[in-house]
Amino acid sequence: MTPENQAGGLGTSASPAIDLRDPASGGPEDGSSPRGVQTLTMARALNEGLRAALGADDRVLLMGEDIGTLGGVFRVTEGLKAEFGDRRVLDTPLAESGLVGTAIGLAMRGFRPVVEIQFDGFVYPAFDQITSQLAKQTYRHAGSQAFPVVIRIPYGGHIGAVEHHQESPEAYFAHTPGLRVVSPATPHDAYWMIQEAIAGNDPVVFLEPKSRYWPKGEVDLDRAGAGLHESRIVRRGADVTLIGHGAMVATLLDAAELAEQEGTSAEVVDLRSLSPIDYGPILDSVRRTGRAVVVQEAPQRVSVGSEIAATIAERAFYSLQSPVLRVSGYDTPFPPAKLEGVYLPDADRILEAVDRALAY
Amino acid sequence: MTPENQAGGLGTSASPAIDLRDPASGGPEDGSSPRGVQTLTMARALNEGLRAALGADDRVLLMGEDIGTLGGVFRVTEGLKAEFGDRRVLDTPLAESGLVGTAIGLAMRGFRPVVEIQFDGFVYPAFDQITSQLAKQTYRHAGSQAFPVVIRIPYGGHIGAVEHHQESPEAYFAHTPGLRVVSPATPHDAYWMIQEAIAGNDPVVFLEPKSRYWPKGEVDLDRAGAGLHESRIVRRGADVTLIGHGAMVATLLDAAELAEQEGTSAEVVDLRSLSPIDYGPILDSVRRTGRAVVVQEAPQRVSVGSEIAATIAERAFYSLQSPVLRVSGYDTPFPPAKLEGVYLPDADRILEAVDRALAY
Amino acid sequence: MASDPIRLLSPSGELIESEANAAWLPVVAELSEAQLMDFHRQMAVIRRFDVEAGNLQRQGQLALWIPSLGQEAAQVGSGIAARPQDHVFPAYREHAVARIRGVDPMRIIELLRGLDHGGWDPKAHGNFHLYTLVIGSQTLHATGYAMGIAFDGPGGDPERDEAVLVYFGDGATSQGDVSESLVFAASYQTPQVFFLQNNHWAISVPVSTQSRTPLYRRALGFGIPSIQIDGNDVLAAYAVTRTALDEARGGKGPRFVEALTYRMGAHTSSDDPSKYRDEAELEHWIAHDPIVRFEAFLRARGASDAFFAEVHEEAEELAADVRRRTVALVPPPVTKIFDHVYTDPHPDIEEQRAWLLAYEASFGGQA
Amino acid sequence: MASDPIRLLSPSGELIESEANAAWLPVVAELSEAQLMDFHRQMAVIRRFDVEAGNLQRQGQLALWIPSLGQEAAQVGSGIAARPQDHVFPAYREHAVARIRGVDPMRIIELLRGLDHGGWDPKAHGNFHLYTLVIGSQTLHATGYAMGIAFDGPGGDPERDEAVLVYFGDGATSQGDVSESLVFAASYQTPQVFFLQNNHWAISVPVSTQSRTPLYRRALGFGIPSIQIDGNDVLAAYAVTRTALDEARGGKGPRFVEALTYRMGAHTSSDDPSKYRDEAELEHWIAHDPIVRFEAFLRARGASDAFFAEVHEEAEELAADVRRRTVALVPPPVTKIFDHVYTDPHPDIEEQRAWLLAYEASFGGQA
Ligand SMILES: Cc1ncc(C[n+]2csc(CCOP(=O)(O)OP(=O)(O)O)c2C)c(N)n1
Ligand SMILES: Cc1ncc(C[n+]2csc(CCOP(=O)(O)OP(=O)(O)O)c2C)c(N)n1
Ligand SMILES: [Mg+2]
Ligand SMILES: [Mg+2]
Repeated sequence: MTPENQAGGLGTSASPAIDLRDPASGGPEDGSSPRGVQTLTMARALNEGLRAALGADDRVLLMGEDIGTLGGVFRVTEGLKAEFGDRRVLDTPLAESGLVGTAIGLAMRGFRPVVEIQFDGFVYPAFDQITSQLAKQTYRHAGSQAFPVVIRIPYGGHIGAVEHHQESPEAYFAHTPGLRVVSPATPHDAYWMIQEAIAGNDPVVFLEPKSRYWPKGEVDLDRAGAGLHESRIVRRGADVTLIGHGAMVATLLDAAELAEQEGTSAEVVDLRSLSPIDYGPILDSVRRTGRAVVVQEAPQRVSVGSEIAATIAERAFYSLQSPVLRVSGYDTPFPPAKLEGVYLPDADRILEAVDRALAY
Repeated sequence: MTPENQAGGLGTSASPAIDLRDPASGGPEDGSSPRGVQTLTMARALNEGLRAALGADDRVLLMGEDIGTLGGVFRVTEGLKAEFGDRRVLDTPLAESGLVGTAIGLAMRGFRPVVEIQFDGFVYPAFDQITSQLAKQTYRHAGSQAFPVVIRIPYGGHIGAVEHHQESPEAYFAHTPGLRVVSPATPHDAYWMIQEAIAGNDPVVFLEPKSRYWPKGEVDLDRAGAGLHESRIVRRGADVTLIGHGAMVATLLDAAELAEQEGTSAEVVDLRSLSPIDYGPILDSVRRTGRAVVVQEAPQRVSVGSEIAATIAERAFYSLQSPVLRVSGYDTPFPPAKLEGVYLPDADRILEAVDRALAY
Repeated sequence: MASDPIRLLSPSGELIESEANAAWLPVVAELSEAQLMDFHRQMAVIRRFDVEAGNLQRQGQLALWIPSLGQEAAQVGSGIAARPQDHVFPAYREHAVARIRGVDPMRIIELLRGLDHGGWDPKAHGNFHLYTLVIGSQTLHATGYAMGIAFDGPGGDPERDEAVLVYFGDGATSQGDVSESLVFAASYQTPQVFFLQNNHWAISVPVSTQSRTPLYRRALGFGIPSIQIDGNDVLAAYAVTRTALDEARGGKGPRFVEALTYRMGAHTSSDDPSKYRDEAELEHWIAHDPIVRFEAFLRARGASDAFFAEVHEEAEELAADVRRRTVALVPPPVTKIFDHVYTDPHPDIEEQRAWLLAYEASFGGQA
Repeated sequence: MASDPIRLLSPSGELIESEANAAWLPVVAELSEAQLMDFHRQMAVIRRFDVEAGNLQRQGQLALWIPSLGQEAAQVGSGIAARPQDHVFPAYREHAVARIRGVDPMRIIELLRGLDHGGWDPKAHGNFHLYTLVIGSQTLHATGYAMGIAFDGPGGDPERDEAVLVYFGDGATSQGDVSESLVFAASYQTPQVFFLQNNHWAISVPVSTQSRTPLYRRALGFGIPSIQIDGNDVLAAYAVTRTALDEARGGKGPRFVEALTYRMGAHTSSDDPSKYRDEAELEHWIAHDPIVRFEAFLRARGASDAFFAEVHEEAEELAADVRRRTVALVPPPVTKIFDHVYTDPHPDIEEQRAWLLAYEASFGGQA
């Protein structure tokens, strides 16, 4: 496995076979006339979700650098300024703390700002406003007002970009009380989760797996199927539970496919929400399989993966037949792009962990 | 247990009975004439450690808000500006990002800046400069220069202060590759660890448990006894291993004392270093006791405690007779001061966890 | 560009009817005698409150006290200048403004006793927002709020158009957030007045460390009209802030006011200013006491001993009332820890709340 | 305060020997013919490099390219103005300055191919520091470095005294870090020149969103002398930066230069400027091409076709060499991930490195 042959693996799972809809269900959740299922990229699904949110509530505002005229560097907000005007879709000055700080003030005025941070690595200048201000405002105000601010962050690797453009900062936010943190893995979830995040009354850090912006997937425009903070078993299996979020879900499904060929039956859980974490499906699965591997792109120390491993080990203590193993980015800065294939967990590294787990 | 009767418990363990010196040893480590053992507060021990570092290397600089003329709001830098001048001990403008950012530039010039952040809750404006700049500079420079910058942060609760003055931000830094994170629990360690942090060649986040600034303890001025990144068993026991750092170490020793009275023998590990974590003594202990409780003031989700619990559960899998339990601050913002006694782990809450562990 | 700060009252309390003051004198002339007397009342009462709170802190009733001693004119003049519909974003020392906007001083007492982190509802308290302790961060909230006013549409009626008034200190000007708020305010031409109380110190650090040029100039570099005033002159603080707010409302963009004043007390009750500043400096400013100056002005206009006695009485009553209510405060219930971490229900919070309740119950009657 | 930007060369390339330019003309007059010709050489060669790198990116050889097209005069004039002992802190577009200071352009190629994050040793490369991608953050590093120069003692000899030159863009001026660097620079009176390349755009956002007042004024508000120049005039860029650096060195404090220029290409190879800017605007600036202007100046002074042909040749050779060396680049060893995370040994890194090596070995010859 060299960086070169790794790189080729990135596009392998264009559209994992996740069943979006609850088979028991009929038409749209709100009783309106059905709009059906469309095949969309995640970028487009987000665009549609944002459009729907802007249309549904005129207090929803989009703010960010280059999100208006340009439509965002990933084109997620394409066309929205033209449609809703420059008082609903704001190209702001270049200052992330200012962006989040003014979004807080706008929320005080009753707006529902949706802030785009252009890339994961540029969220840190806003860290005080996010963790010391936004996250704590509801508490500080003793609930006299809500702070429905969504921070959209394209995050993660696999796009071969320069420094600061491929990071996975979720641990910082999932550690912070007062924030909610979610991450869709599919166009369907992206479409629904962004709307739910905006409609909710709390600050949400919304992590978009940027390498999944382009693969297409089916989006059921009529029903979400799962709540914003629910985790989901997306593949059934009996021998080991694989757990991850964002772009890693497709990688886990690839790994499960490969494991199948080797005779191992792997169950896959898409976390969807990193704060809070919905342990129901996770513990249910681990109690059946007895083994778990938690996978993430972020560095391993003090990570969301650490939290999940600790919690499974605590709550499924008697069910575990092997320790919960973690496969993560290494505890180094995100490396130069030519090495991202080595750095990021891939199906091979996941299978290596599965083998270790099974060997106990 | 109400907030009122909690408050009284804060001063109970003025000087835990930790044996500082290796009994097998003779004089000072560097062969100079012995200076003996003094009884100092941690604030004073840090002051002496900083004085020694300033004296030993004229590239060492102290920078911060109010650290010069005033001597710091905790008086840790008292007298140092008078002794070393205002080009070695700088009262800077009020801007934490500026403070850390200029420290990076000074390090590029060959200085060894020691930056004081006035309180834990004020480190976030510097977050980008700490995690995206300072932590990554050595990597970015491919080692052509070192970045020996120490960030001193008085941290933690127990002092009854207003918002932002009692937080425990260690998870953010322990998650960040490129940083080292340490926290002394005693005046002796404070004296030595600050000097080692300054003498090392990497960025160090140095967390000073502010509620321990005033209790006195013995400081052996001749020998450190343990390396900067070593954890230490500070009390021997057989039934359960209690693990913590900073101000929690005294609380753990109190809890162990109480447990003893109830017939439970608790071993106590002082982590000392949170990144890297020295798992040798921890795993050694847990393999003997079969049970572990990890204690911290920080919120629990995605914390250093999560990391330690996950790692113990992984590496001591066959030794554990009960799940690793965590006792932490709740996953809420740090509450108003009158409720800190409820929020912060105390001996009672630790004993409750010990009881649960023993009940498995 | 470097001109003298605007001053309408001489240090000895005479109205300065100069050419330079032509723009401001009419604003003052509109004030009724009763309004002028209220300036004094607000200043004197808050000073008495400040002293009482300091005493309560020394007696262990408060965790901390943050005195506003010496800054009463800057605060009262600007605070009264704001119209009812305006939104006010304080730092943490604006006790006089809080009271003027209708916040019960007990809310500040409760905050500094450690009972809450603020917790009043700005909408129900004169649009006076919460104290903010992370230096400078409130300036962005204020600017965002003001952007919202602008987005909600221009007005045209100064009696109803809203504006924002945001307070911060000389130390705060160094923070990136304050500069970014000037950027956003200028970019969106927000209806907003930045009110800088330059009290010459940021704890132990003199203003000369933050800036070697007068701070009002800072805003000019961001394209924001700016003016420096004698902040110990309550009439200048009133007239200039009133004018600036009225200029800002209705889409004419932000304004900046630097009020030169002095913190005569300690930074907080934890501070010992004798460590870093001269007796002489303090003496100078004691000689420029804003309340003394305005009292001289009122007396020259005929205000009676009876009036000052009545204000004194009111101040004493407030102090006594605050003391009474402070010592009667009870600790919050332990589960308050979990209240309002989120607005929508949250499973982790519910779980931890339930755990704590069960744990407390396990101590039986003790909890 | 609002004066015309300093311009020494008219758009058609004539030297403007006006009263207003009296301070700068002597600085230019000191330049030898060979030095003037080098200005052209540097501009023309870097433009050819830029084009080649753009091609390499389109052919999949680079992950990204960041063009400097159009900004050559601002960069070459200021870059040559720095003395050898000076330290230069770039943003990420200063390819011309990098080359002038002795950085092999291949280092920039390697960075944008994804082989490293920079990794050159500034001390061994003309004190040219690493590219910094987090907008504005380098301004604080530069100021810290300049504080260090000041702390190391005043000098007195301009031939040896060090100064710092830091580059940033119009978008960067909105970042808190840039404002804080102005605060620290003014406070410590650092020997430092802030060099703002106002290329009118921050990706798709026009400079008018960042500021409604000319950006050079920003520095005045922090007490830093500031000047605006025609950044497409290489002589103005040289003369003003040279003077500012010499004024700054030896303890006279920071200076600020705003160079008005234009990014004629895309923001990066990922960008499509047709989405946000007019053809007409681009046409205007193409008519003000800095290289064309200076070529006219040199030709009027008698520079020969042979000279321009020789420069053309040199540029072509560099381009060919860069292409050759780029396609020959090999991927780094996998364990480079772990190199230099820390300077001192670190157990987690050692453990993970060992794990990766064993893991790679488990694939046998494949690794
Ligand atoms: C971000 C941040 N850093 C440091 C502090 C600690 N601190 C509290 S007040 C203060 C000085 C503030 O000075 P200034 O802005 O002039 O306001 P003043 O207290 O004089 O009213 C400092 C450094 C803080 N509260 N927030
Ligand atoms: C903190 C941060 N936020 C956002 C970005 C993304 N970004 C890269 S370049 C750029 C525009 C910079 O504009 P300017 O400072 O004018 O420099 P120019 O690119 O025009 O040379 C942006 C927004 C970034 N690199 N860093
Ligand atoms: Mg002040
Ligand atoms: Mg630009």
